[in-house]
Amino acid sequence: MSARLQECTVAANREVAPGHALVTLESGIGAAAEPGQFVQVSLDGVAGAFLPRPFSFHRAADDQFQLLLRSVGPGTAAIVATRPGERLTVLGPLGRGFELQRAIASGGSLTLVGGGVGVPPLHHVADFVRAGGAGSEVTGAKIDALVGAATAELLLAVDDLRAIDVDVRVSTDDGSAGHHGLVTELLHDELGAAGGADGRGRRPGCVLACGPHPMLRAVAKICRHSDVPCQVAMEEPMACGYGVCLGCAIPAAAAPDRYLLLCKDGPVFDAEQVAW
Amino acid sequence: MSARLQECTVAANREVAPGHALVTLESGIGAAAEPGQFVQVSLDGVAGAFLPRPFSFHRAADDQFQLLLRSVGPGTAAIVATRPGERLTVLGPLGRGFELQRAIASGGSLTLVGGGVGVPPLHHVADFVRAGGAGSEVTGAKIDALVGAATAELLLAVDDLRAIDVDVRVSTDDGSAGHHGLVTELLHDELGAAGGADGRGRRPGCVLACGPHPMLRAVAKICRHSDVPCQVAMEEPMACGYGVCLGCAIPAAAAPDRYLLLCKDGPVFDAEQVAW
Amino acid sequence: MVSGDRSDSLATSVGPLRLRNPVLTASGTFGYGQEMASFFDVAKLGGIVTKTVTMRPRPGNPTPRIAETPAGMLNSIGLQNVGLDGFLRDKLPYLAALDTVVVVSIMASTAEEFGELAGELRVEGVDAIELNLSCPNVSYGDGGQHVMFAHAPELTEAAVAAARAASDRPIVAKLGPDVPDIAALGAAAQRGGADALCVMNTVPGMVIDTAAKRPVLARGSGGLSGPAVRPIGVRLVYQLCAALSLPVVGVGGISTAEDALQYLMAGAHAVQVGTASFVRPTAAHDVLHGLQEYLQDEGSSVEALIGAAQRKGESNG
Amino acid sequence: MVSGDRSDSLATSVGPLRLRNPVLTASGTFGYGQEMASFFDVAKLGGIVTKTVTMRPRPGNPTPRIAETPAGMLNSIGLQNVGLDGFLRDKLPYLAALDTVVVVSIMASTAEEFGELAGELRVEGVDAIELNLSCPNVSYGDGGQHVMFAHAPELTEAAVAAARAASDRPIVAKLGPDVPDIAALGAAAQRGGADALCVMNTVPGMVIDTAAKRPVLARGSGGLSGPAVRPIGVRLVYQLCAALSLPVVGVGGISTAEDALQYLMAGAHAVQVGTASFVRPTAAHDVLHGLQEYLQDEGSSVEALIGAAQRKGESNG
Ligand SMILES: Cc1cc2nc3c(=O)[nH]c(=O)nc-3n(C[C@H](O)[C@H](O)[C@H](O)COP(=O)(O)OP(=O)(O)OC[C@H]3O[C@@H](n4cnc5c(N)ncnc54)[C@H](O)[C@@H]3O)c2cc1C
Ligand SMILES: Cc1cc2nc3c(=O)[nH]c(=O)nc-3n(C[C@H](O)[C@H](O)[C@H](O)COP(=O)(O)OP(=O)(O)OC[C@H]3O[C@@H](n4cnc5c(N)ncnc54)[C@H](O)[C@@H]3O)c2cc1C
Ligand SMILES: Cc1cc2nc3c(=O)[nH]c(=O)nc-3n(C[C@H](O)[C@H](O)[C@H](O)COP(=O)(O)O)c2cc1C
Ligand SMILES: Cc1cc2nc3c(=O)[nH]c(=O)nc-3n(C[C@H](O)[C@H](O)[C@H](O)COP(=O)(O)O)c2cc1C
Ligand code: FES
Ligand code: FES
Repeated sequence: MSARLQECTVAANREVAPGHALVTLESGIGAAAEPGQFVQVSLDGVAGAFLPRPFSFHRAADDQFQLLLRSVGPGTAAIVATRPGERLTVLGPLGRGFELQRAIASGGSLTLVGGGVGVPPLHHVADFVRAGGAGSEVTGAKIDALVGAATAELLLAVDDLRAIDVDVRVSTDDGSAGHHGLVTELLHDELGAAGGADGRGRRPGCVLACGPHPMLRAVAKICRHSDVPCQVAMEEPMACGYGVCLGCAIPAAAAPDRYLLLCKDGPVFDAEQVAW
Repeated sequence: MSARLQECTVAANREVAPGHALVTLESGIGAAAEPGQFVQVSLDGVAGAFLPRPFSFHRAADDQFQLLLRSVGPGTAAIVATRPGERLTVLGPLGRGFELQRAIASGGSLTLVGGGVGVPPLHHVADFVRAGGAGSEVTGAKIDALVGAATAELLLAVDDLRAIDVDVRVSTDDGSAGHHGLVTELLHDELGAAGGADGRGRRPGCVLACGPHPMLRAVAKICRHSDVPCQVAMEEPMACGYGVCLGCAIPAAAAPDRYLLLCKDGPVFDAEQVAW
Repeated sequence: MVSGDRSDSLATSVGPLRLRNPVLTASGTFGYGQEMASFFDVAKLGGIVTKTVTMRPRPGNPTPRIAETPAGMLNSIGLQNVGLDGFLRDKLPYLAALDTVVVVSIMASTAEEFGELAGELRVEGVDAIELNLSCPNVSYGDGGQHVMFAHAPELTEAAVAAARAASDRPIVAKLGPDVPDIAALGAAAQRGGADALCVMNTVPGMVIDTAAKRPVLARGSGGLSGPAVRPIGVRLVYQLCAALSLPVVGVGGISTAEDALQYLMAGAHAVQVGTASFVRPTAAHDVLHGLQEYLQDEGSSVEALIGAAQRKGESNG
Repeated sequence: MVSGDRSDSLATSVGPLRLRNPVLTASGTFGYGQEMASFFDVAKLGGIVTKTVTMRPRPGNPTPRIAETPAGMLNSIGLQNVGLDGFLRDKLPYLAALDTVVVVSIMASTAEEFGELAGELRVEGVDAIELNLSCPNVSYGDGGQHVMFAHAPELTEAAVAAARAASDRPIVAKLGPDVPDIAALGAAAQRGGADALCVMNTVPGMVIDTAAKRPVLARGSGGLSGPAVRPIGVRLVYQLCAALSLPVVGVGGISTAEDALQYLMAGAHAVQVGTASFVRPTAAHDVLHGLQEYLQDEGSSVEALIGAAQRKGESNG
């Protein structure tokens, strides 16, 4: 399960939304990957992308894995521009993923909450569970997903999720699809506005979330309020990605001056571990 | 005639020898270009190619120009890898080219001496003369070319030169084509081993040379010995390319601590101007 | 004026020097202005700083003088310049006729000579004097002593004081990066009577040609510039502005408006664009244009941005 | 041993410390060795320098601690480490069992404390001590005085002398770049009894987040490392080796064998690979492998290359 450094060939690369690419890489790196884990992609030859760039697995099989990424700067732009046959140097799998056994053991369904390019690790969760990766007894577990984006065309992976029997509700900032507002409002609604009580007769066993920091903070708060276990996949500037530079510190809930390492202790944390 | 900064579209790019590309750029920059002048190609987005890279014109027309270049490092590799439709930022035309009027006015034929990727500016000379760029009365002037390379497959533009009625003799370091040895040996032979006397009844009006520094030094020496005028297109690390950084200094023959600027006073110099 | 209604939002001042916008060019990277006129209207800039002028013409250092480095370059030009007389005769008239601020950079090997040069430059068309106290590419001192003015507070103070005494023009002291405590040098310049500081000159560096087993530059070492060193310059400006009241001009690795904003927010009252002009001759123009757009979008002004990133009340310990 | 017949051509020594090859890892970029073992056989390296150890555990600085820069990065980790006891208990046993040289980096806020730490490290498995006199990311002095040891010759000398007195291990003094005269610091370390110098630590720098109008790093400034600063490190090594007889370990921006050769030819007896490991965890291994190939092709040896680019007899004026 330890990380490998590998030159991977781009098998496919297609635009799935404006500025978003789904990149398929030929590699065995994904074989042992758990949802929530990530890879570091080296972009040595690209000016302005000196450090490797981290991306969650979107889907992982024995001989291929997929990244779903948004072009936001020189590094992501270079990856989005790759063509089949080109090669990328990738290190992975890295970090600690979602504790799916625990999430599922706690009973009930899983609720995935994803904002923007926070969707990939959650898609990996659903894909992994359906494929029996979390144990065949839970392969058919109920999975809900709340997916938010700025506009309808930026909602990611919704069809893919529905195709594997995930119950998806969406929200958009501009109201162009689904709920007009924040994805956390959908969650609030789902867990019951009053907190303990359950708005719609459903109570997820666990909430798994990934997205911008303010979104995760809100998700953590809603879950705590509703007493639902919550795991979050976070982001933080990283250098090495494997625990030696100590750059990716996240303040721990336990003590204000104790730090968790995003790349080693995370990127997935129990929401209660983090000092929000 | 002053230089322009322009984003140019790559119209074509093909490999003409192993590691060598002939790149056609759509641009009006070449319209006023004189043989021996050059362009600076910006490679901003390429790590390891911070400064722009200088290249001679290989061929220049009103709406297109061509570069012939060899991949030797990150900058040239990036240009060689461009595909039609991509864009490159180019500054040009820059510098002072060959003084063709003077070369031709001195009577007799032109002898071009090119080593390796020194061929492009000489090809431009021949192309320019044949097209009447140096004045229609000399369009049919006799032009000889001595072209040297490491191996036969690296001899550049020989067919193109022959196609425009240039008399080409070649040399290779490994003897795989033409004279087995240095191109300067061909020149020595051509100008007559004894110096003043003329080995084959021919005496060029002027020698125009481009290639590695040691080759140019040897050419200058042979020409001086034979009392044949000689113009050389030189290289030197450059930053700006247009005369303000003062980085591209070349010691002048006139005084040991006086410098010529490669990018402004050159890249073509009368061989007598340079302190070899 | 750059154009448009909001152009006064670009206005700034560096001590007594009023600039219509904060974008100047860095000494040694823009010639004497004229060379650049074919690329854009150089008079639109906040100001032009000349290549450093010395009392007598200098031929400069042996060649090679340039080496590329990751995201930067080394130079060891060695202050090749036309000398004071050549400058006054051949270069100044063009500059003086431009409707923008002209800053003449000077360098000397003694404090007295700084004074002499500054005195000679009390002429029409010279709006300010920048003292190059920090060029890494020349030797210092008449007696061959190898100490850089900007390495020693007392030398800095003396050079500034000599120029101050000889000139009524605003005096800008240009410092270098390789000191433990930049504020001590800034304070020395202030004591000498400087109106402003300029930070930073190039960082001494070397590249070795491993095939030839010798330094690439004929002179051995040179000065590192370009984006690679930008974080060093921003830090120095931040430190100076936190410690002193003297206005600072920021320079080092600026090639976009975003880079210029970093310097302004660190506390600089104006910026200079250097090496970027080699990569793109319109760099200074593009930085100015980008700043203008930014200010329009933000509805802000240069003066409001200066020092915006200085964290008040928090110790940097 | 790296493999092959010519592996002795890689051998070098740093004062009394004999290394089977000149490639070490830089403090703070290779953890305590164990973290890297899954990427390659770390015992093949010339040596491993640990993350700096302090007397008591340190939590490190607030976050963000990392910012990318052109061809480099800033860090303000703030010496987060497990402390002396944690190191001896949890980290040293793994290192001690490796068949390679283990250099323990230490840092203290007073000279006496350097002595104490060095004394405590007279234990099995510790082959040498590197004194981190130049970390830009912490405050110095018990009384909150903000002077870095490597900024003042007398502090450097005192820290080295204290460690020297307390330990029989080779003492390497690690210096920083932001001084006008590196040789003065090197000479001070030599007077204190250092066996070798290590140059350089990171260069103080800052990046400003212009959207948030504050420095990216929570602490404000941090240390610049990576290829961007390599020319600065090569120059410092060259200067030190020209001025002093003490062996120097070169560090700063090394990510290929070619980069390591620059340092060796400048005069370094060994090199350390730092930030490059973040880009490619096998970087140190790759540098070593590349050096080995180079030496085979050239039929040369590390010892023959050391200082090859020092130009004898030519003044650097
Ligand atoms: C564990 C992890 C998993 C990730 N998974 C994905 C994914 O599956 N798909 C995807 O599109 N992106 C993902 N990201 C974010 C992705 O790494 C960044 O978008 C990328 O590094 C930006 O690189 P760039 O060179 O294109 O842009 P840059 O120029 O580096 O940055 C552009 C903008 O993005 C911000 N940014 C850069 N890096 C980060 C970061 N690590 N965290 C937060 N903001 C950042 C910058 O501040 C800047 O505003 C992930 C990040 C982490 C830490
Ligand atoms: C006026 C002029 C005209 C030129 N015309 C052509 C041309 O028509 N076709 C062509 O293929 N090349 C030409 N060159 C050379 C070309 O500019 C270099 O090959 C190119 O800059 C190398 O860039 P790089 O990033 O690929 O390699 P780098 O990594 O920059 O360099 C690779 C190798 O080439 C050497 N090198 C780099 N730049 C120069 C230079 N300016 N002079 C000499 N050696 C250098 C380096 O020392 C190194 O060994 C010309 C150079 C000049 C100055
Ligand atoms: C080729 C070159 C020549 C320079 N000449 C001078 C000079 O004559 N006087 C001076 O004060 N600074 C000189 N500098 C330093 C610049 O003015 C500037 O301080 C430095 O390059 C950092 O800014 P930059 O990174 O934007 O280039 C020179 C820099 C370069 C690159
Ligand atoms: C994230 C990080 C942490 C570092 N921690 C230490 C440290 O604990 N002690 C130390 O002496 N140097 C430390 N350094 C400095 C490096 O050892 C090295 O001197 C510097 O980074 C320059 O080398 P490089 O460019 O190869 O990284 C650290 C550098 C980085 C990037
Ligand atoms: S990114 Fe280096 S420790 Fe996490
Ligand atoms: S390259 Fe700048 S002056 Fe010639």
